[in-house]
Amino acid sequence: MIVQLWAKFRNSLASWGIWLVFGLILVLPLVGLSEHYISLLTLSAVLALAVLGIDLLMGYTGLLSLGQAGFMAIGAYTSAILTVRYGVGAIPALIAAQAITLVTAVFIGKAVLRLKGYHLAIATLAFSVIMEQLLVNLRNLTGGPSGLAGVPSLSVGQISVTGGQSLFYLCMFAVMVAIFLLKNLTNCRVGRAWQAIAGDELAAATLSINTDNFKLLAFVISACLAAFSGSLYAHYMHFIAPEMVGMQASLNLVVMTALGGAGTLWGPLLGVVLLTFLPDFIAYLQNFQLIINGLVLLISIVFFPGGLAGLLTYLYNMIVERLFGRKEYLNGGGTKNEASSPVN
Amino acid sequence: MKQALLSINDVSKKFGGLQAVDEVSLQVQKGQIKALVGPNGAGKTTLFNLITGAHLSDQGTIAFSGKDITGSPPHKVNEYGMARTFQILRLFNKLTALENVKVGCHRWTKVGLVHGCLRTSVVRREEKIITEKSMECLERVGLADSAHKLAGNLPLGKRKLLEVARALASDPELLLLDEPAAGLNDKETDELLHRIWAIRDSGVTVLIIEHNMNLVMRLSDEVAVLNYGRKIADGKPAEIQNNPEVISAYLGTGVS
Amino acid sequence: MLAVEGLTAAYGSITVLRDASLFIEPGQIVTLIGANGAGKTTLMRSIAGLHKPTAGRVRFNGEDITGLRAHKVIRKGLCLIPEGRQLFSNLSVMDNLLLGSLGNTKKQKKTAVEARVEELMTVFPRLKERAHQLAGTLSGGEQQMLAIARGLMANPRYVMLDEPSLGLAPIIVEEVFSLIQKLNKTGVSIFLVEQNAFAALRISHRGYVLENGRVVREGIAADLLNDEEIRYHYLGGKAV
Amino acid sequence: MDIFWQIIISGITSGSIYALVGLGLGLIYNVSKVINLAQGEFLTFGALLLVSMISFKLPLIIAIPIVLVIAALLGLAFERLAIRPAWQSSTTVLLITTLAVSIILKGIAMLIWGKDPLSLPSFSGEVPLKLGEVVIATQTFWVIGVLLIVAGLSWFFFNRTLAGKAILAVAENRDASALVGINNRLAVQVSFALSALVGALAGAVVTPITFVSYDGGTMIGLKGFIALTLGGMESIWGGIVGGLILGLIEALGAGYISAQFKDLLAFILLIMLLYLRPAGILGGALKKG
Repeated sequence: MIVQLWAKFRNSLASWGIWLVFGLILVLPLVGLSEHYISLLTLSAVLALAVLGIDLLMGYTGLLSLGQAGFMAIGAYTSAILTVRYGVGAIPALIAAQAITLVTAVFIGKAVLRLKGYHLAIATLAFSVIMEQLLVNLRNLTGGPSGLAGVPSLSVGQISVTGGQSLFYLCMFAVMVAIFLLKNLTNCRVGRAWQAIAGDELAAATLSINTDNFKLLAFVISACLAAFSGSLYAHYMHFIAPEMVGMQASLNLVVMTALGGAGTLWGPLLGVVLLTFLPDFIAYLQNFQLIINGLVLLISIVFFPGGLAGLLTYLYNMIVERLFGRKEYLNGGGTKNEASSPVN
Repeated sequence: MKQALLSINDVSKKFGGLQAVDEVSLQVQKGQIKALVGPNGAGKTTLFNLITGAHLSDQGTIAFSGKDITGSPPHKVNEYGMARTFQILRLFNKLTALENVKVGCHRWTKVGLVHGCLRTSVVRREEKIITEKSMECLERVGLADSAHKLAGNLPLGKRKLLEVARALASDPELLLLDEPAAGLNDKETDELLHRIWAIRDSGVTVLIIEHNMNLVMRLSDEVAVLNYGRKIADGKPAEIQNNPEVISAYLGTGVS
Repeated sequence: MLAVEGLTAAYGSITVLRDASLFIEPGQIVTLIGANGAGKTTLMRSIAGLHKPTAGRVRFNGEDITGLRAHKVIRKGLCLIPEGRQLFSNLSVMDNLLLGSLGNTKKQKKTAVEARVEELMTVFPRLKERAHQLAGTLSGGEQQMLAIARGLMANPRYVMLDEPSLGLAPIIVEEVFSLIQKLNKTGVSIFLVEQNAFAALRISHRGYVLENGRVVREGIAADLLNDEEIRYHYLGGKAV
Repeated sequence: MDIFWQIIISGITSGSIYALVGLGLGLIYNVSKVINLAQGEFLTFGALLLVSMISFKLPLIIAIPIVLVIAALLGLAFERLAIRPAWQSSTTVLLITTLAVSIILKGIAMLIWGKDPLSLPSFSGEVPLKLGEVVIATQTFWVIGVLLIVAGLSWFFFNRTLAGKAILAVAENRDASALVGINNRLAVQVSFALSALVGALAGAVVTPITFVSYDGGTMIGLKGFIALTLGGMESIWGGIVGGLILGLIEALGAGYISAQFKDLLAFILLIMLLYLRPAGILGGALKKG
């Protein structure tokens, strides 16, 4: 009886837990969290959108893309250029950014998705570098290496989201909507098709899944999320420069995703928050920051291929086992890492 | 003579210097169980790959239900109504058994991006049907109680059956099984025999590659034998058993 | 003597070999037959050190070599010629042979290696003609010969062959089998896995039947050869 | 015409560096199927270590061997501490593992040498050589010379020694190489050590030409990756061929089109090539050896 109740509770916890955490974060400003931390949380939320896009590619569809910041750049710069240089409103600019991203992503996706593994990684990384170079060199449009300053605050009609709490709530809302939509999507036919492609592309194809189309779909959605993140980023910083959305940023986004644990929607969010807050918490160790970042990543990826999400799931299962004296796994029958294919 | 469900005409495939399939013609009639046998390396799996579009043939045509499907990509072949299993298993190991079978339902389900994102009632209805259908397919192969285990963690016998269930979920007219009994013990093999019969009785035509001749002889209506990429015999099981060419292909020519 | 005691091997959570025991006495040819997926290849890979068994022992000339890695097993004088040849197809025939000499018990002098190459070239005259061709350009039969020759470069006392007749034309298969017999006459013990069961049993002293990872039959080759049961398993029914 | 030759020489110079980085990457990739995103850091370490050695007033002839030994040890430690624990993992995990190592190495470099770019005097004087109107810095000969020597030694190693052939054997088929008695683990270690050594050597000779700072390796590492992809990942020589081609194209683009867009050109070229001929220039035509 208790076990059954527990099982029920656990299942609902698994599906509602993430909203519970969001709820807790949402009340933080009300109980007096400092501006500084609110700002960091807002930044995490902005980056989380791009990271969710990578997770969709890397965790669900099994495609390693190192070019995500290239799409962030399209979003950020379209928003910045239209609002700063042409006085377009933030929302129309954001929509224009999405449209441009959509078209670009379809073209780039069609070109690079024929590639696999390392080739796909280098091709997408090349896209990111090309974007960065274009931003540096098209000075008249982008302001060159010194970037574009004076990006206005986000405004909807007459209501301006000037920053602080309002921007925080807006970005949190955006992330929650993204999570909601992605959660639904990954739990239906479309998401299963992606996971099937990640598992075994040929097998997926022999089950009627048009793998080219589904890979392109994931790529485009991922790009649009990144561009959205980029637009918000420009408005959040009021400033945008090439290296903020360059190759290094692409790599950082992948690091956040992998560190958090690709293939779960909540894991990568942990990665974002950790890598956004870590530099702040260990500011006095500034000189060691790169080393610490690298070590954290190395240890988590080597020893917990599931990232932080994998580690937490493991600990959770262990505690459940201790408390209730029985094996109980969220997915039944062992951890995911044990799965391996037989050869004979 | 009635039209064959699957009709292969003079199909050939060469890999480098190796003629893997050499001008093979083969018919599968609707409603029968046909077996494809032959020693290792005889080209049976290659033939499967040619039929299902995993490889392109060098020459020859393949027709399914009277329609020329030569050169169709794998996802089209499944849409036309053929589903297959693999000799070296290709399950989605990180998904549960049930989820694996649900992927198999892709062929006849429709939900797209918008509905999927919003989880509308259309999605919920379809998911309900998918889940029911998938559970039914798992039951048909006797895997209902493993539904929530990860595919990668199931023992070999169950994994083989899971691939069959996944293929069945796409509601195929023709099911291609690549060595389903390899690695099974006698009891499991016997069980498999009955399950394949049941699948045939439900209206699905079966083309099966199998090494276990004992199983093949009991199971199939017709047997075709490949050796060195060529078809050397095709007919009723009893005829095949007494065909001298087949015996020598199997037992080997005497070397003393 | 090569003895396998209660060997169990698995891939991930899937056990493919269960408590298998068998032995090969010096100077014998022993054949292991069984259906695809019965675990024959896994058994050989486990003995040769390519796969770590989960339980059981492998003893070679009295020494426990269980779990020893492959490059050390070959140095004990126990050689596996793997399924599908596994040649270095981008290297020349000669280079393949020279690399084979790395498996010798002791480091060989250059002259000794060259002498061994010469010796094998006389056994396999076609390899001599093609010594400087890339191994990948050889025909199937020549590749099998090269695979065997490469294995023999290490002067092994025991040779395991996994499906040496796979994909070869019948006339070449006969050649391979007579070669195995010749090799055996020079004192090399042979452990053979073959699809071509009857041809293999005909040249063997003893045989084993593997089913679902278990050894289900063993005996004198001639007895197995005349066994209705075996025919039954390989051709189905008793009609033959 | 003089401009043309000037461009060709500068292309070959930077191409030589890309070639050395690409060779190291290709060696590791072929033996262990890992793309090492920390390859550029080997170069940084080679350069910065040499700067320190020279500041201790060590002569080049002693300083460079010391740098190379340290680099080789670094490669070994890398393999042992990061790659081997992750050995069974997926491509993605291995790639991110090397990314993590590159971050750590950058952190260490920053800690030791600070953030400022450092440089060295040319090995054989600052007076450039003049051939007609073409001006050639003496360090250029060092760079090209090192590439020639490394390429020559590699050719000898892989074509004339059994150890080299054993490494090619491991690259082609790990089961078979173990069965003939090759210690695969040792081969992987050797490939990391050699690769780090070649990278550090490239760093050492390039320092007098450019400034090197703690994070300068990333871009060069990437260029090496492009070089390898251009030339063909499956060939030991792919990196060298691709590196020289990349250097020449960059120089020609910078000279005749626009200096601003030289990096752009390289990456666009890469995407086009991947689209048209994913196996690279050498792919299929000329394989390992």
